[in-house]
Amino acid sequence: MSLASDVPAGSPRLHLSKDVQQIVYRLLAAGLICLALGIATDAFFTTNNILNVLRQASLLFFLASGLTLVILTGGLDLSIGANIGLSACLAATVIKATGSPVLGTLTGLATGCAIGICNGLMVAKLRIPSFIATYGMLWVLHGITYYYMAGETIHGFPPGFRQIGSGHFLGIPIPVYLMVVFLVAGTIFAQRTVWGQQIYAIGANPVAARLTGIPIHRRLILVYGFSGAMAGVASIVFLARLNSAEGDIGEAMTLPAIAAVLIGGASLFGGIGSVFGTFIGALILTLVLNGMNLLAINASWQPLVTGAILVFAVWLDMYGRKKA
Amino acid sequence: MPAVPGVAVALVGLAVLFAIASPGFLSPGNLSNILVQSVILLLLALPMTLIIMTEGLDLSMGAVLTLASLVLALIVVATQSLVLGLLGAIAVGLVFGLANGWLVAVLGIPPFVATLGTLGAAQGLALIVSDGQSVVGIPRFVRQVYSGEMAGIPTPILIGAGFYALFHVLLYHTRFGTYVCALGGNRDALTLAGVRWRPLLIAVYMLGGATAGVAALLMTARMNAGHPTAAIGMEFDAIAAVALGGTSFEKGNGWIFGTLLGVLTVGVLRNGLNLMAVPSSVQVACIGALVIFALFLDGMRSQKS
Amino acid sequence: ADETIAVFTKNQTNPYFQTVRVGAEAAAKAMGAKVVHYIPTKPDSIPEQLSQIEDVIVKKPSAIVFVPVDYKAMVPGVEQINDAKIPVVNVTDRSAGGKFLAFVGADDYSLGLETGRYLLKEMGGKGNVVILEGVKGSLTNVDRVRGFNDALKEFKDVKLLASQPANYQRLQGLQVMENLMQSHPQIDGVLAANDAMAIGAIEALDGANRKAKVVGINGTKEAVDAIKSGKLLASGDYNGFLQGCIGTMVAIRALRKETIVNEVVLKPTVVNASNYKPYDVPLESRSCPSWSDAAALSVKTN
Amino acid sequence: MRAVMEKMPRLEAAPSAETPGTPLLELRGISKVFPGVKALDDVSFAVWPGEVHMLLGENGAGKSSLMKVLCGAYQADAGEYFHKGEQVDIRSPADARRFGISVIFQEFSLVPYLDVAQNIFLGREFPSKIPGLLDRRRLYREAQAVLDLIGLDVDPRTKVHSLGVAQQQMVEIGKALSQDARILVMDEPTAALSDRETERLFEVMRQLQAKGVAIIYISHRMAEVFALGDRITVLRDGKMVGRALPGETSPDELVRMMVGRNVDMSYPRRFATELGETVLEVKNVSSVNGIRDINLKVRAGEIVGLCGLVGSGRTEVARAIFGADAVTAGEIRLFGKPQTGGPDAAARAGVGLIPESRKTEGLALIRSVSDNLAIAGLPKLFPNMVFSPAKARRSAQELIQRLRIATPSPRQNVAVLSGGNQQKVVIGKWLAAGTRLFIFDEPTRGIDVGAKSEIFALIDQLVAEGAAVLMISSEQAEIVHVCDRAYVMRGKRIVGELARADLSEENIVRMGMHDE
Ligand SMILES: Nc1ncnc2c1ncn2[C@@H]1O[C@H](COP(=O)(O)OP(=O)(O)OP(=O)(O)O)[C@@H](O)[C@H]1O
Ligand SMILES: Nc1ncnc2c1ncn2[C@@H]1O[C@H](COP(=O)(O)OP(=O)(O)OP(=O)(O)O)[C@@H](O)[C@H]1O
Ligand SMILES: [Mg+2]
Ligand SMILES: [Mg+2]
Repeated sequence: MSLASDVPAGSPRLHLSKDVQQIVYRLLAAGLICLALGIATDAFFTTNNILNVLRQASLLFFLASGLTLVILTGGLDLSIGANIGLSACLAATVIKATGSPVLGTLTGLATGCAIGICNGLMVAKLRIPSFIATYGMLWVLHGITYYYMAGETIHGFPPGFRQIGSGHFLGIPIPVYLMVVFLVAGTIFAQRTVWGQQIYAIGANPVAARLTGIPIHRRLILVYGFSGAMAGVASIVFLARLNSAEGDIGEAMTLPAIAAVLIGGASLFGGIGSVFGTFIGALILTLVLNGMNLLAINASWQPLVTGAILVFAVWLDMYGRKKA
Repeated sequence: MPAVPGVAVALVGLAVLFAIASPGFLSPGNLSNILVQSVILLLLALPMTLIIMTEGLDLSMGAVLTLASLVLALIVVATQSLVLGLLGAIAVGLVFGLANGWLVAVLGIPPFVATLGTLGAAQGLALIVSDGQSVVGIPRFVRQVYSGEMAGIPTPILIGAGFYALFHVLLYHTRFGTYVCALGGNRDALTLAGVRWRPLLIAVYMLGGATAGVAALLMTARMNAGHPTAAIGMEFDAIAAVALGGTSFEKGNGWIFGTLLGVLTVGVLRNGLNLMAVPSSVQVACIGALVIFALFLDGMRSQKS
Repeated sequence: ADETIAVFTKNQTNPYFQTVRVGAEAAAKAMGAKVVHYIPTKPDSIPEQLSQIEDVIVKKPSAIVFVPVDYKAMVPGVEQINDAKIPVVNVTDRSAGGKFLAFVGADDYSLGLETGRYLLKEMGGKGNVVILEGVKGSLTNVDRVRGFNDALKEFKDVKLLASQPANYQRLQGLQVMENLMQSHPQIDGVLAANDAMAIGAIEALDGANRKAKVVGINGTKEAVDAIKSGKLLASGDYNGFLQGCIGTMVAIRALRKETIVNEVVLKPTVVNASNYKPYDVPLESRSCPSWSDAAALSVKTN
Repeated sequence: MRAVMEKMPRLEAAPSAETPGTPLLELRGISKVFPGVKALDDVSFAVWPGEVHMLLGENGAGKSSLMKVLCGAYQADAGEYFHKGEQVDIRSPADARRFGISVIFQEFSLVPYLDVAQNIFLGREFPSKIPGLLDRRRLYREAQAVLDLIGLDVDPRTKVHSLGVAQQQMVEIGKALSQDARILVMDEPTAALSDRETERLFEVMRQLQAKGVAIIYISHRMAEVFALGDRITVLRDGKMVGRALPGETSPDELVRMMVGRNVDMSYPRRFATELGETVLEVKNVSSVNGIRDINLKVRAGEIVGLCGLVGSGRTEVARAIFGADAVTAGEIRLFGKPQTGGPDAAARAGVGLIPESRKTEGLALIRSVSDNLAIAGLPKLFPNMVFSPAKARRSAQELIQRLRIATPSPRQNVAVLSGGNQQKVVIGKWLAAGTRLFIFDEPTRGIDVGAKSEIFALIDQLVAEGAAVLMISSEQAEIVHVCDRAYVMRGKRIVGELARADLSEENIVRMGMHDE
């Protein structure tokens, strides 16, 4: 049974605007940070800086958007960072060896996707808890990547390829377009397709979902495969932006990606969350880094400030949604 | 728990494998090595088991350990008193535990995010109090805590055994333990039984903090220094050991002996691979494969029943 | 001979340590010994390196070539090696305690100082600079940044705009640089505590069509390429290959009761457009110097 | 059911007058509003020592809410409490315990990974002589005593998550009984129980009553009302609509009070005369969950019952047919084709399973009524895979009306629906899925009398349209009334088949209980 205080209950009067309200409250947290930064430094509210923040958020968002679906099913994918590392290194090798960015891109995407599908198989078919399956996968991938790269880097890619990461179109960076595409596609997939609904249902109650005839194995494999493929996408944009691949490039991104999803309002227990929320989460994390750099906050203080803002942003979002 | 859990199979299998492959493995010295090396991780994994049983998570543990270790080092260097230093370290742990518990239980912030936030805070404070430098000049008697012996048994093993016993009793023989299980399994059941769950949940996180404080003593004694990045990321090892031991992330399904086995399995694996001089990149992959394998066994079993 | 040399390095991710390992292997191969590497699976992990020492002592290698993950925190580990009576050579970071056959290294402080000086000189002693720091709290970072700052003190007309952490990560180097460019319209120089961040910063500058002189540290292959193409001004190097070579040679010679040196402090080299040639050779095809050349670098000889 | 009732002596009604002195506990003017629902509206309610007070009402009438207010789990928006005539405050379950109130909740309040004994004594652990520690031997001793009292044959060290629904319900009962309560609230305690457990429970109730315990009893089973009740209170739409004494009223009158109109409780059926193709054929099937050599057949246009005692293996048969448990031997044919896949394959073939545990197996509690109703029918409703929330809500709206689900809106969170309405949602989700073979496992658990006959009418209509039904029910009366024929199970096997003509409660009991 549930006690009244713990149950989010909807009132019919607010229903029409409830979804909108949730978005508003989520944006509020990001908005407040923007406002504070805008007041603190003139450099913040410039077109350049906004585009800059968006472009920086895009990499994190690619990773986090795939992860959102995994978390919606009540799982977790800890291997995405390591996945980026291996996908990028293989893609880079192929580009170097064949001179063809297309082949390289395909390699990166395929590697990412294959790793994701392995995760999915382990979680769905072998029934290994996702935390462990992907944690194990993380180590396996690191091992392979370190062995393969032996501390070296691969760098120098064709300019055409590099457009994906550092090019502009109509003054707006290409990764930002890509981000919008994935934001829209991800939102439509999650909210407006049968598969998306089934993914929510699996996260909300896997037992009930199975007994409702949802093919949970296939959906789980799909979701992990998708998360892996998004890591592949991130690895390609990464290569294109940084013009270089090394084994540990993704390592520092796993935790922020999970954080972005959770700041975006998702629950680790599944069934709650949205791709748009994740976008806001990625934005908040990026804004915090941007702000600290703009204000040149002392390096020692940065983890502390980040932590405090994180907790505050999530609290605000939750508080707001409780009110809504 | 299944009759023979995967983690036990993995542990025994590895031990046999290494005993055959590497002559030094079964020497008393090496076995005591493995145990001693596992103690700090065990001290984090024990409370982590309880926290995970409440459907929680504590990502701040490694950073809190680090901060506590620095505070301990600073206090010991200043006062030459081990007791004061330890109290300081435990106090740091308790304060962070309280903060974690308060964020999770009272403000209702998801544990992952809440403790990620305090992780940042602890890491930042560690950098600030140490100015990014190691703290050295730790007196000899602190080192004794790690390298000393009692009745021929290394002190860390005694401490580890003591804490294991403590947590075992706490979980299975006290009210607190029963309630920990209920916190994850069905919080409403506690409320209906007239038990206030929020203070309990806070207590669980504080217990984690305090134990991290004790682990900080061992860590400081081991390094003979306080270091601002010493235990960063250790919480993930602890979480993995707990999961390896068969504790699940939902519904308060935990097993403290499994955690012990999980910690030992990781210890044996790393030690054995080092003895066999397996290259680091292959070691990394082996750790991953083992972790998957152990849980795969459990998965197979649960599929059958 | 059948000596086994255990080589301890800090991580598998930093190309610098790869050069140390390759150097050690080259030396061992030349002298007919065997090398086994011990690298923490988690980069720069103090507890892990301590555990590895304990595990290795069980195996009793002939000698150890040791790069401490942290020069202070690893002292108990060194003492354990001493207690086990295994000869050990200290490479790269000078350990704060323990007994060593020899120290072979270059210190991060002078590396930072020299590299910083070079950039500031090239800037004509004036302009605005930013520092990209490595992992806060890691020893290399502390010393390199201290070196940068001391170099800055020598050039009164150079203004330090910001000193921000990018954790030795390429992506963060890029992003932090992008952010810094937003609030600072004029940046003339970038002091990065490693090459990855330096190259990230260059990408950021390129992306914004801005120019600044950038220096990094480590003298990696990638940095040399960037120097060749004129994108990177210079990279400080303390020659990991040579350190690996000499450290291992000392260890083996000591085992064979040959003469050794007990202190080799390599002078940092600032690799730039005029002197990059020797660095442009693939690692595998480099070879260790002869013992007499190596001994000539020593500060004191036994 | 009826067999049990007849064996039982009529209880002595303790106080017989309309107002027999000071009540033990009295609630006055209780109101409770949830967003969109006025769950309780100025309700007054009183219990006297030694009586069994029946609380009746439709699904969603507010019975459970009233009890939660009574035990402090909910805070009333308005109202007063009187204990033995003195005004008191009950703000939390802890307060309620002090007044000797103990509750058997409709939704279980058990902790899955604690064992039976720990659950029974949760919050009341026994300290041992060593301070801080627990006396575990005493715990299991006392727990065994409680289990003996309620006649539950399980090891007190069993973790409750491994128990079936019925056993969990018994543990829940044991938990409440062990509290030395002076006021005992039982919210549909027998909904999950079969006759044997029910009988045992009634015995215990009689003993408690003799000791002067006041019992508040909520049930949708009319027979129980008259067999047990000393006094009746009826709620409708959150309001108190009537009080009655069992001797002075009739089932029809009570139902009229509850529903506000006449309801036919006889479940009329047009029994099948012509049957269609064989939709389900089970041949010599055994499954991982222990059922052995199961043979059965269901044809389009018929309702087939599956009866037996708790633990006889009915649920396992249902799960095996649906592909939820792996089959170890034998063959299952659905619509003529062998079924080898999992539940998804079965669902695609046109089978729907209404599981026995709505909370754990039937509903996504964090999602809305509309989401839950749509989930099984997604592929049918949206054949081109494009999901439209508006269309899903419209379809949900239809089902809400068809099944009379009491919810303020399709967007309401399903967790806050009343028990019976949740059950209707579980049934409803298959109606949108184009299902042709329904497997109902205790479909009417917790459903009120009015709704029950509506659901049976619905089933009748489905069958008339060519669907087939396999129905498991612990209420044998239902099976007898509704089924064309029935299989009886015992000890994980099918021990017999009863044709329509032989279908009677006696026959079922005789077959199912034989040589136990
Ligand atoms: N926590 C809550 N939040 C919102 N609405 C609630 C909550 N609890 C109950 N309700 C609503 O209050 C009404 C009364 O519910 P209650 O559970 O008391 O019904 P009931 O009489 O016990 O029905 P049933 O016989 O089906 O169990 C229902 O409409 C239900 O949806
Ligand atoms: N002989 C027994 N005594 C007690 N419990 C039993 C016995 N046999 C089975 N059980 C347990 O009873 C629970 C419910 O039984 P099961 O689901 O097999 O039968 P069922 O006929 O579907 O019963 P139900 O009336 O609950 O639907 C299961 O958890 C099972 O393990
Ligand atoms: Mg109810
Ligand atoms: Mg059943």
